[in-house]
Formats: sequence, C-alpha cells, structure tokens
Amino acid sequence: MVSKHGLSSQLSRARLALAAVALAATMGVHAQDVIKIGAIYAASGPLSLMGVPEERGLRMKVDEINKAGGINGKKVELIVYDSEGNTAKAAQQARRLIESDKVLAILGPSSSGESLQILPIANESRIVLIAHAGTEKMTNPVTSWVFNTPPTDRVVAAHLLSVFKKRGITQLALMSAADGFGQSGANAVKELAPKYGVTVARHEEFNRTDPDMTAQVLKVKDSPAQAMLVWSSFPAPTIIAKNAAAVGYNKPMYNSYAAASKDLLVQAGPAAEGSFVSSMRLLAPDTLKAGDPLRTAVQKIYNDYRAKYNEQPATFVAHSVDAMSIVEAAIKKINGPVTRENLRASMETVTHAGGNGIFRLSPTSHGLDPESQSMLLMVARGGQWVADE
Amino acid sequence: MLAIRNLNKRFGGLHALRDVSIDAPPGQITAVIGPNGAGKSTLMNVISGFISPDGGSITVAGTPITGMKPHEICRQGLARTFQNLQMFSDMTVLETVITGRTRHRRASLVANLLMTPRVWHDEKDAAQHAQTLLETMQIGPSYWQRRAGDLPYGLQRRVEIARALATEPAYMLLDEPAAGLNDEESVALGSTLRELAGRGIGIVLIEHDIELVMNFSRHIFVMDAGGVIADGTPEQVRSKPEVVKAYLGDEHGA
Amino acid sequence: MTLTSDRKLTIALLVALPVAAALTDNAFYKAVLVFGMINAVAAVGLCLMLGFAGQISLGQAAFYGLGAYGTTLMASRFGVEPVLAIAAGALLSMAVGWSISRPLSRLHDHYLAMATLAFGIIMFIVFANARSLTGGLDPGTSIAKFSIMGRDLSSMNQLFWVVWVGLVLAAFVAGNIASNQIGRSLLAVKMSAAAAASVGIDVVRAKAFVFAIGALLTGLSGGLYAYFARSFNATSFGIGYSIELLMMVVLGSLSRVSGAIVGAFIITVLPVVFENFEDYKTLTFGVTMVIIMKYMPSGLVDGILGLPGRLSRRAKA
Amino acid sequence: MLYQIILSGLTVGAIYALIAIGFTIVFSTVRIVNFAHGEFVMAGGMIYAYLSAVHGMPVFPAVAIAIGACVVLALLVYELGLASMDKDNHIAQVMITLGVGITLKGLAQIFIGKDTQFPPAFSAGGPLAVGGATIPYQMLWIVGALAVLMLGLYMLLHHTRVGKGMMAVSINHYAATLMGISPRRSAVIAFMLAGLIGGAAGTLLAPVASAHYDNGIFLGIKGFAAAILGGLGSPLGAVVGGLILGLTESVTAGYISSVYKDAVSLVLLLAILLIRPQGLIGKRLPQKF
Repeated sequence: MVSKHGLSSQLSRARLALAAVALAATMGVHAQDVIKIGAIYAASGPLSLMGVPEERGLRMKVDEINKAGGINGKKVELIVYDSEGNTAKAAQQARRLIESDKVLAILGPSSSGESLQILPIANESRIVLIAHAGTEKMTNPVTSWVFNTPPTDRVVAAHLLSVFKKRGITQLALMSAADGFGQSGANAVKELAPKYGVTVARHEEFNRTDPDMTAQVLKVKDSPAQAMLVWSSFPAPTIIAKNAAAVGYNKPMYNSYAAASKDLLVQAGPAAEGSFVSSMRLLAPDTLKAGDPLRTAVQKIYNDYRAKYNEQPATFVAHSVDAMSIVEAAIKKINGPVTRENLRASMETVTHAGGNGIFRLSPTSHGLDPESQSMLLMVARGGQWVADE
Repeated sequence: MLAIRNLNKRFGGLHALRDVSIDAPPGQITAVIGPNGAGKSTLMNVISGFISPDGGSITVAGTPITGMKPHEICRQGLARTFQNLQMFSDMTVLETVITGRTRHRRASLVANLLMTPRVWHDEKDAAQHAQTLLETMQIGPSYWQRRAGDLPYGLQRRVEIARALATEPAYMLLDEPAAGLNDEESVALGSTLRELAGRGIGIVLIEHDIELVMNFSRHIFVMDAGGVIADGTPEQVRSKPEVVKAYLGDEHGA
Repeated sequence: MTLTSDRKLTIALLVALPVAAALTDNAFYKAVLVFGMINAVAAVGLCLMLGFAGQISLGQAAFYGLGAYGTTLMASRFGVEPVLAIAAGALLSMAVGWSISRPLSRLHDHYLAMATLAFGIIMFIVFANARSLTGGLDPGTSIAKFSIMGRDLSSMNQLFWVVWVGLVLAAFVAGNIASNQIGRSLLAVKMSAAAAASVGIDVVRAKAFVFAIGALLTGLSGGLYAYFARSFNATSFGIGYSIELLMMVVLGSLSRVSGAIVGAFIITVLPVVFENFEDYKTLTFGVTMVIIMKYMPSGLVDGILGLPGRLSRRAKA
Repeated sequence: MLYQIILSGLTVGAIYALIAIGFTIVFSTVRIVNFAHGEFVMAGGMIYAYLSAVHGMPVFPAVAIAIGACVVLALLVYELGLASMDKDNHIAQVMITLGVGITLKGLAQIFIGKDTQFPPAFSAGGPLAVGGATIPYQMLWIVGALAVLMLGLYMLLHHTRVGKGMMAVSINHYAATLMGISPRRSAVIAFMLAGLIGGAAGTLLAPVASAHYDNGIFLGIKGFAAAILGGLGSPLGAVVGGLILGLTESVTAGYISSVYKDAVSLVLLLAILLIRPQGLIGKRLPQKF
C-alpha cells in the first residue's frame, strides 16, 4: 500500500517533472523574445470559404510585421488551428491556445456558433479574443475580453434593406442556406425588414451543396416578391444564379457578402450578369473617395494580398488583417510588460481605420463603429463587379 | 400431450402442409420422417412459431399455442433445435447453455442493471445448472470455456440440445440432431434422448438417420408431399407398403 | 463472471483518469480528458447497441442532441436543478430511443444503418429548425453553469469529477449488463435471433431495451456536454458525430466496455495530436484508421492485448 | 411549374441513381456498403476540375483521365484495404472504407486544393426548352449517361462470362467458388466498375453542382439512401430509388417546404422500409433454420 502521504508526494514529484519539461520547452523558444498569437480558423469544412482567406490574411499581416522587425522589436509567432467549423473542436483549440501554447491573444474563429462557444472561455480564462463572427451577440453586451472585427449580419442586413427601401422593393423573397451562416443572415433580415417597410413574401431554404435549387427558384418566381436575396456561401449562389437564368427569373437578384468574390462571375458566367452583392469595401478598393480615411487601409490590404497570393482577396481577409492590426497597435501602446491583462486594457484605447471600417475601441465598444459605412452595393457588369452607389 | 391438429400451410402454389395431425405424448420419443421436401422442416417451424399456419391448431398440455410468437411458445414449455445450426457462435459453450436459462430468471431489470447480490447468486445457480446439462449431453469441462462456434459439428449439435434443455421444456423438437454424426455418436445420442424421455420430456425427432429412428422412437409419423401418409410403431411403419414405396423403399434401394 | 478480465481493464481505465488529471494543471489537457469522458459515455451506449446486440445506429448524434437540448430546456426554462435536468434529458432521449426501436426492429444490417442514419438526419433538421426550442444553427442555445444545490461546480476540475461520475455510472451499468443474463440475451439476439427466440428471449423487447439504454447513455452524455460547452448549436449533433461515435466503438473493441472508453479517447485525442500536421491531418487520420482496422480488425484493445479475436476475454473467465 | 419541378426532380434523381449504382454493385459482390464511394464521386469531379481549370485540358481527355484515375483508386482501395480482410467481419471492412474515404478526402485537399470549382459543362449552350420547362444540357448528359450505363450493365451481367460470374457470386459465394468463379476477381471487377461509375458521376455532376473536396459525404449519403430505397444489390432498384428520392425532394421543396425537403424524403424512405424492409425492388433473403 502506498500511504496517502507517499502518493501525494509522488504526485507532486511528477508535477515537478512536468513543470520542468514545460519550462524547458518555453525556454527553447525564447519566451521573452516573441509575441505568441493564436488563431482558430475553419480552414477546412463547410466554412472554409471564410476560414481560408482569413488565415491567409493573418499570415500576410504577420509576415509584414515581422519583416519590419516585429512589434517593439519582438517577432510575432503564429499558432493557427483548423476548427473545421466544428464548435466543439474550436472550443478545445481555444483552451489549447490558452493553456498549452500560452498565446497572448486569440484571433477568430470564423463562425458565430464557434465564437459564441469560446466567448465564456475567453472571459473566464482572461484572454483577449478577437472573433470574426457575424452575430452581434459577441459584443452586445460588451464583455471584458471579447472583441469582434466584421460588420455583423445585422449591419449587412440593414445595408441591403436600406437599398431595397430606396429602390421601392417592398416584397422580398429570401433564399438562405440551411446552415449557421444562412440562418444567421435570414434571422437578421427577417427581424429588421419591418423597420424598412419590407415584407419577406417568401423564405426558402436549401442545402449549400444541393445540386439543384430549381424548385425553390420557381417558388420565388411564382411569388409577389420584387427581388430575391440569396444568403449562402458557395457553391449555392452560383447554382441559384444558373437555375434562375434557366427558368427565366427576370427580377433583380441580390447576394450577401459571402458571394462577393470573383467566383460568382467566373462560375455562373452570363447568369450572374446584373446581380447585386452587398460587399465590404475590400472588393472595390477604388470606390473610396480620395479623402476617405479607409482608402489607404483598404487599398493596402487589396494590393498586398494580390501581390502575395496572386488572387483577389475575399472580403473576409479584412477580418483577420484588422484584428492583427488592432493587436499590433494595442501592444505598441502598452507601458510595461506585455501581458494578457495589459493587452486587454490597451485594446480599449485603440482607434484603427481598417479594411472593414473604423474601430473606436473603448470599454463600451468592442467592435466596428456603427457609423463606419462598411458595406457597399456592387453589381455585375460585363463580368466585373462595379460599385452601384 | 403435444397435440397438432389439421395443420395447413401454403407457400404460393406449394401446399407445404396439408391437414397434418400429430400427437406426441410426454416421456416418449416421437419421430417424424419423410423424404426431402415432405414438409418436415416447415412443420417444425410452424409448431415453434417461426411460421404461422394457414389453419389448424397446436396445443401443449391443453394450452393452445397457435399464433404465438416463438419466445412465447418456448415459455409454454416447448423447446427446439435447428437443422442448420443456430449457435451463439461467439459465446463460450457454458454461456450458450446458461443463455437457455433466460426464461427462468426472476431478478428484475433494475436488479440486473445494478447487479445486486441476488443476481450474482442467480448467475452462479444458472452456471451450475448449465454444467449439469452439459454433463448430461456428454460435453466435458474441457470444452466449457471454448468458443461455441469453434467446436466440431457433432458437439455443436449437442450444445444446441443442452441449450434447449436449459429452458426446462416439457417437449423438445429436434431437427435432424444426428446429421453429421458417425454411427457410434449417433447411437450415443439415441441413448441420451431415451434418458431424457425417461425424465418425462416429450421428444419430437425429425431425422434422416433411419437406424436412430427405428431403434429409439416409440411412434413414427411418415410424411410425404406435405401430408402424413402413415404412422405407427417402428415395426408397423416398416411394414406399410405405402411407406416403403414413398420413402423407405427409395432409401433402401439407393 | 465471464467478463471479469474486461471489468478489471475498465476499472483500471476509470482509476487512471483522475490520476492523469491530477498530474496536470493544464486546463486544456483536463478539457481533453473531460471531453474524452463525455464521448466515452456516449460510446458505451453505442457499444451496448452495436457490440452486444448487433444493432447498428448511425443516428446516435440525435440522442446526444436530445440529451443536450432536453437538459438545457429543463434547466433554462424550468429552473430545474442541473443534475435533475441531465437526468430528464437522458430520459427524454431514452423515451425516443425506445419508441423508434419497435418499428426499426424489423430492419437488419444495412437497412437498419440507413434507417438510423435517416432518423439522425431528420432529428438534425428538427434541431436546426425548431428555433424556439433549440436556437437552431445560429445562434444556438446556452445554459447556466453547472451547480449542485446552488453550489457552483463549473471549473474544469469540478466538471472533471462530475463527468467522471457520469462515466463510472455508465460503465457500471454497461459492465453489469455485459456480465449477466441481459448481456447474454443481447449477444444471443445478435448472433442468432431465431435461436434467441427459441430459448424464450423476446427479440423485439431485447432490441427495444438496447435502443432505450443506448439512447439513455448517449443522452446522458449529451446532457454532460451541454454543461461542458455551455453554449452550443445544432452543428454539434450532425451525422459527423454519429460517425465519430461509430469509429470510437469499432476502433476500441466492439465487444468490450473498456473498448468503447479507449476508442473514445483515441478519437478525441488523435485529432488534437494530428492538429500539428495542419493540411495533412485529414490524410493522417484516414490512414491511421485504415491501418488500425486492417491490422487489428477486432479493435485496438484486443489487438494490443494480443489476444486472438473478440472472444479472448472469455477464455480467462 | 409542376412540369418543371418534376423534370428538375428527375434529373437530380438521375444523379442520385448514378451514385447509387456504385453502392449496389459493390454490395452485390462483397456484401458491404462502401462508405468511400461518395469520395470516388468527389475525386472524379475534383480531378476533372483540376485538369480542365488548372491545366486547361479539353473536356473529354480531362474527363477520361479523371474516370481512369478513379478506376485505379478504386482498385487500390480494394487491393490495399479490403482484399486480405476476413470476409465475415463486415463492420471492420466498413470501417476501412470509411477510413479510406477520409484518406481520399485528405489527398484531394492536399493535391488539388480546397476551392469550390465549377469545371466546364460537356457541351456549350443550353438550356433545352421542353414544352414550357427547361433542362440544362449537362443534365441531358447525365440522363444519357445513366441510360447508357444501365444498358451496359445489363449486357455485362447477363451476356458476358465475367458478368455472369459476378451474378453467381452475388447469389451464393460458396457455390460460385465451387463453380470455379473467383469471388476475389469478381470483387476486383466490382470495385473497378464502382470507380468507373463513381468517377463518371463526379465528372458529370461537377459542372452543375461544383467539385469540392468535402462533398463526398453528402453525395455518398444521397446515393446510399437511393440504393437502400430501391433495394441494395439491384441496379434497377438504384435507379428507381434515385428517381423517387430526387422527385420527392423537388416536389417537397416546390409545394410543401424547402426547409424540410430532406426530412420529408427521408420520412418517406423510412415509411417504405417499414412496409418493405428489403427496399422497393430488393429481394428478401429466405430465412433458413
């Protein structure tokens, strides 16, 4: 029999050994010399459409920082995990970043579901989380440790609805994907529509990967709706555009920012011609007027991304670039040691003009300034997205 | 008495059983013989509830069991073995026979889930009982922990009989128990069956092994083309010309 | 009695878990342990269904979801004490499991696999759209911290013990089933339904029982998950989780309760380890699975113990 | 509107049918459900998209290479994964196909990429107007391919030695062995056929519904459902099952609720299974005691 005392002393010895190993490991990477940033992105799975560009944007920004000598002379070290869009996985990865990797702050994840699950973890573990979630619940109410960079789905929905109001569209058909992204958008649109005098005359759903949505398109065509709004990531917007063209749907088609990329134009070809998309500024860096404070920021992200990855950035790129830029600014403003607590305090003093808009962070604002005018309506003309405002 | 009255069963155009009536008294071996396709296996499956008859009745000691499900029929005291072995292959021999005791277990579901002392006690009893039955069927302790599916064919047949016995049946239906046995084993089986009958169990034996049937059964029913064409003691049956013609003649001639 | 060797292994595993937890202060490692145990509870449920009774279920995530939502509804809407809420969620799941078992009892093998898969997908669609009850896919639902009689027990250390008790209960019940007449009846139904019926086992009732108990345990796991995640949405209860559970049960060992626990930890931990392979993680995971199943077709536990096949456990009885 | 909805449903059903046939052919000879089959379909579409989009290869050579690659993949899956397994350990074999599926997904992710791609349709133009409704040209290719495939399978199974051997194996393994027919050879052929059909389905489908490394599971489930609905092991059943599934989904989406279209079609599937546990055209194996 091992006496109680003996067992506990054995345990503490084992603990000591573990601690020694852990210490050696941290020493190995010169803990003092780097700033460790963690990120959780859905680099694969159904949300990879967002996760992949977000991760690329973040890597681009960090490379840029490190090339310029780091932040206050310290290099940034990135640890990125692929959540596959799985909420349970994302939560585990957050704990791993906090406890094992001992990062300073966490960027991401991509979806609302994942972000909401990590929200309490971040607050309880006392680490800065800068999510890229569409739900306003991340920052409303504001919690001490959680920030968010994208325009929320309510902002996007409000933008589209104001366009409808302006154009006299009072009857709307909503087509949303049967996934978290689609549901979130559909909720926002349905909730805000009455405020703009818009009635959702039809609401149809589909699986993002269904091979054909003709039945839904026909129902929309058959309804009194004056326009169709599609809220889904690819490939569905392409398939719907083609199906709509095939059955002779001839009313305007609007898309959420998920379709705001070259893909729709390339994939759907002539079927996409004349359709609208609500986009963040990143898709059209030249639409900003010369004096606009966002102009430089947007153009820089756009050009850097093109140069590095040889393709147009998706709108999601700005989420991570903005987040990293804010972290960079906040660290620079810290007087004293770079700790999680100091970073948090410093974050609330940052003002940043980023790709998504203006951030005036404060204890009461942990996201985009609502007056940022982040969104822009674009229309497909001659195989190009051009501004329509 | 296991009393079968006017059983009828059709499969599409095939009249598999026509007006079959058989009496099997307790404590006796009653045999059913007949050429392939005579309807013996269908009869077995109808009696044991796996196939429902189109007409007729079956009673066990006066209780009608027609239309009952197989497990209900078992609980009325009628057990069976299978022509194509239906072993619990992955169980040990001992477990297989213990499983036969299932209907006699009295502990409640909750007691079983919590494994109360009473259940432990029951388990021991069941194991003891199973061991006795295995000994009755001449399956030695060296086999008890072997995987049932790995046993030689003849032994598997005996395990099946032991499993059926574990239900403590009043009547047993044995579907070709001697298939695959050599002469010596077959004779040993016959003695065992006689011993079981001696304990009061009514045995219905379907068998191709004519020696076994003739030597050990008290009464024989002969089936052909779905109907009973003759019955009587072994001597009586042996001498009936229609039997010789329909069945024995062929067999002996072959 | 015949499963003593596995009982020992199960007990060893259950004892090893707190020891492992005591060896680390890292909340992430603890969270992995807790999540592994939550998965193990669900896997033990499926192990009884598939391993013992031969009833394949590709819709297990539905029971997991019923447990999680049932618990959340009881706790959030009716202010029920957390432990009772978990019990209610598990019972809800059990009731559904029992009621689908009767119609499903006519189906076998691949047809049963498809039917349960269909059940799982249908339930997922319901979870995703019954928004007033579940919060759908977005934003989902959330539950207050775990507590007993008002005492907060929501730290990872405390949750560890809560979930551990759940796993011990599950393993205790499953281990008992495995070693008494219920387990033998289930095995009998799996190996020959005809012979089982011939010895007086009510096959339909046995299947109903195993669906109920499997759903109960998987539902219990769902309730524990609700308190572990605190905020979750319907994506946690899709086909992906049903398939993961199947992998846990088969990879560990179909015929052992300990196998389900080992399998659950493999499927929980492997992806964490493979995380470091980044783009290669899917490939590595797939190849690992093929290799395990090819060289240890009876599962890792039997494979590692070096005993021949699924019956090995009995040789020692 | 009804006419168009039925037409769309039938064409989608043809896609499900194409996938279902692959399940059914493997099941007939090996008696397992090949959970990697959806990944063959995925691979066909991905390889075709890769060759045509990235390397600018013309349609038909690209399609031919994609299908050929799927045949080779399927052969490898059988030879490396399943050939030496215990034939009676079905669950281990099914898990291997599941693992292989994940592996294929991993490979596609690494070698081809994570982007959603729409490779070119087999012929330009369209859609074709058919009395008030329209049907995209690519869908005609799909329906045509299904018809050709069914005819080819019929000829193969009923008029060639190889095919007759496969039929024999599907009816009785043991007896077939006694007759000198090798179950292993039949299995190899079945897998190659499944690769061929799956790969073809993938290339046909990609221009309509996109190619993406993550689509295999979705496609596999639809195909499996169609195969079960018709009755596993019967190619005709696969077609009937596929068409019913596609039609139900389309009609439900058009007239009942697009939210519950999958739920409704699966409830229908369950209802059919409860009435006919062996599927619509499947044969019930006789019970023997």
